[in-house]
Amino acid sequence: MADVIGLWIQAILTIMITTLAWKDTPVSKTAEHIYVGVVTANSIVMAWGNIDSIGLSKIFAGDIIYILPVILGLMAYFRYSKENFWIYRYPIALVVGIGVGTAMRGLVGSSVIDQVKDSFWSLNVPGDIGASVNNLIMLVTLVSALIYFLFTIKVARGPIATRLSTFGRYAMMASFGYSFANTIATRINQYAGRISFLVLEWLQLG
Amino acid sequence: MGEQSGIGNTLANLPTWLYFSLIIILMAYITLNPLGFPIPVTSLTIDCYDAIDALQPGDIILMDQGYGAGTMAFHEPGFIVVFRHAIDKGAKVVIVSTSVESPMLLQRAIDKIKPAAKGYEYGVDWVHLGYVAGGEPAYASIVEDINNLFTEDWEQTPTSALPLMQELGVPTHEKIALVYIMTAGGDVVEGWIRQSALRYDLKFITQVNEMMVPTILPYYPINCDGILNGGVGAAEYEVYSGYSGEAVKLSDMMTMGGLVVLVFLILGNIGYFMTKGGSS
Amino acid sequence: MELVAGKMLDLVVLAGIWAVTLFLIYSKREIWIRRLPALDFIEEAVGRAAEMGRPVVCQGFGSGSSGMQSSIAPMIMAGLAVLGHAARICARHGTQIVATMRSESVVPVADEVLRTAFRLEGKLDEYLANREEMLPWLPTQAAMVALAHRIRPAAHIIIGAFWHESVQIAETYGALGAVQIGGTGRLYQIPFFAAVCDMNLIGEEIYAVGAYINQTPQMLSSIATADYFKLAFIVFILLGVIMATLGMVDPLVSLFSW
Amino acid sequence: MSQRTIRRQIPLALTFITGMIITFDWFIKWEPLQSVTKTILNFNVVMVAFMMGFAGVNLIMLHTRRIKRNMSQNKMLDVAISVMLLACLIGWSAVGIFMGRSSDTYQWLYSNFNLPLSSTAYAATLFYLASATYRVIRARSTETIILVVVSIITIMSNMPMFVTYIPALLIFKTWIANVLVKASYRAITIGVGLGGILMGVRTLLAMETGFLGAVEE
Repeated sequence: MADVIGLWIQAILTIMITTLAWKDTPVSKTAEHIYVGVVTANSIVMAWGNIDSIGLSKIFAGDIIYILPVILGLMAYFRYSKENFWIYRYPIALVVGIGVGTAMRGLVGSSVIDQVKDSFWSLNVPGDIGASVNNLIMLVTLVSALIYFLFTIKVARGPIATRLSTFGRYAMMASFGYSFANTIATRINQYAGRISFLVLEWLQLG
Repeated sequence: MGEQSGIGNTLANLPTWLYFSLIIILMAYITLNPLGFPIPVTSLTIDCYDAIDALQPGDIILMDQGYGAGTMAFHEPGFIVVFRHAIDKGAKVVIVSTSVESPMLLQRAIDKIKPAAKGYEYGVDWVHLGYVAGGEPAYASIVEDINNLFTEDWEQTPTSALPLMQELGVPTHEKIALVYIMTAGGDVVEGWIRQSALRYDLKFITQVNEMMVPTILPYYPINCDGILNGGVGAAEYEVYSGYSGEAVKLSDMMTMGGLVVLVFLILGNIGYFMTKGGSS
Repeated sequence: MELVAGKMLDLVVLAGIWAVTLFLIYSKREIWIRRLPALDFIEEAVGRAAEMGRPVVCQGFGSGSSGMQSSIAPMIMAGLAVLGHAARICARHGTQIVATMRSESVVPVADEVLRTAFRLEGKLDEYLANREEMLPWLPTQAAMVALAHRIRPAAHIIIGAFWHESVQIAETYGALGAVQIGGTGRLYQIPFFAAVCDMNLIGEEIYAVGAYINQTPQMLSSIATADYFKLAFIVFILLGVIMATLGMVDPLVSLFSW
Repeated sequence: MSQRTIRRQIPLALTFITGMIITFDWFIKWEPLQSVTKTILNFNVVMVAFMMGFAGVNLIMLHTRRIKRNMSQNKMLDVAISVMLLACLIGWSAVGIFMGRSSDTYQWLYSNFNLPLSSTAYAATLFYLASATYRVIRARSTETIILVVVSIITIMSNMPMFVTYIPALLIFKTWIANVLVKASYRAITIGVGLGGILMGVRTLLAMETGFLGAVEE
């Protein structure tokens, strides 16, 4: 019984929220508000799981130092206080510091050094003219797109550099075309999942 | 020119309800009557297949089952087919989640994979650790020392009671043979690439939304050994590995939906050129 | 205590970036930055709106709960710089400008930006009288779409940080015939802006536009530092390609694996 | 210590110190540094988990305000919708926390409410995207012509139907991905990477202080 009720709830909510694409009506508004409520609740439940298993249970197991993040986490709620707002700055300062440190240390290697290292393409691949031509195209594209993103260097505004950077922009537009087509594929796939639910599981036409 | 621009106007201003209904009706029709065209397999998918195929019995895969309900339609088939392949290779699987919705979606997928039927025992051959907050710093912590981070699994069994977790030990990255990330968030893949593939040279494959593939391509093949291109990639994997699944069905629906979008994109532009010709 | 092998060049580059940034900021030298064509386009679009007597909408600063207090703050600042620029032109022509914020934390900052813009044009009273109308806080997509249908803007400037909502917003304004200028630093949304906007700013360009308008030394120094390093990498790539073509790239590869 | 020190300078110093510890952990192998980093990284998980509660508090504040306003204007439908949102928020959280997230009740609630809503709300963007391809995307300049042509060919090459009859599509798709897209996105990646590092430098040097919130001291 619970399964059948569940199936109908699922189907009705799916249709209700789809109408959002057509027009903002009380029906779609209701669905949207339920959505916001339950999604937020779910993330609170998951967050509680982390506080419980990584914070509290370690304290009870004798790892007393984990009382620190719990206190800091509670301090974060001073964000809603007008007078003692500054207390919130301690936990957020730590979270920002940790996040920035973790990202910055890896960015140098992954986004910069390794990218450059992988770009030493040979323009003379023995016995494979196609590969050589492709490497040349990649080189021109990469360099011209990099030149396109130079903003404070006057040399990069010379006639050749300007032409290259225009080419760079065109190459990026072609890539965006590819990416845009892929976006359409993603969205259709997502909706296809819903349609196959409605047709196969709810209406059981298959 | 007047008549021409009239047609142009009509073409450019067909009602959207017609367009939307066409998409829905044709996709629903295709669900019941699949087209069944052969699916070509691209090299990105073959690289993912090879990475799994190279695993030895007893090797450990770290999986981030980081998809939410929004992208479940195509991430779940990908997860299922890779998991099945891993079981056949005898590899052990450690599952964590970096999206708040994903732990709730795991049971659905496990019901379809049925690891127990292949003699895969929970706790010994695979574990599910659930959601972990905190983003990139948390990934760094996982590959560094997973037992220091998690004290219990999703069902709240202490990790000390799970043999697979004991096997992982310190430092964790030395025991991991492959990292497989499923996600719809760009920062997630790049964060994992930096903390695992770049830092410890771990083998790394990922399944992302089709739209994210271009942003991951620069990392391939230096730090990323294979990319499953969303639903398209999952379907290719199913075809290439021979495990039948839902992604192939999805690919037919995508063809139909894509066809409608394509026709309307072209119609809209023809209409635009005809009216522009009329006005100038 | 020992250094990790294979990460030496990373350390050198990271230290170099710190050093160059600090030098540029504290030496207070003037930094030239080029004017991007998008700025001219914004002026044109706002001028067109003035001719047609229809408003300009400038929107999308922050999303949901993330605003000034998260890592997207620089994108929001860039968007606000453009808002200030557009608001001055609007004030001059007497065109109505509407700035909508998604994140509540951005509203006071945007208020300051608009106030300054109108004061510089000597029309502060006009702004204060219409403040409620010009700076609504619209947290939902539905509210932004409703706004578009109500005021039917002639120009729509959408620069900042966006998630998948950008699809809906840009589609609505584009279909209503507004000239659109879009830009974001979030990579996944750029292709979409490139497709639907009449002029788009790709990634870092939004910071460059912001720095050009505001001339803040920190931002200018950052952009200049990035430029120097990009130029150095272009040189290394060209060198590497020449050496690879001659079949002697190994020393360079081992430098980059140092 | 002055108020300014406690309220502003110490937090900024904490950001700098934690950022530096974690950065150096990448380059230096040193036992004490490693164990400090490990602990800090785990602290982060707990603190971020606490901060995920903000979304709930914000919703409660926003909707109690809305309920009051709409009550006075007699918009009962809007009041009902807000009340329902709060009921869902509190009900779901209570079930998840007290009965347990892996309990059957929570699993039932999740699969029948969260799952359809979450997946459809995301998927429904298809219609805006579709509408945009028809009504907004126009080949009006060289740039957009390139974009539209490439996307038409890529859409076709993503469909097995077209690839069966025109095998060249697949070659084109592979070529554009491995040559054009890879090279141009590499330029963007380098730029974004440098931008991210510089953003980090500015944050650690207390030049980006937006995260501290309110402007006044």
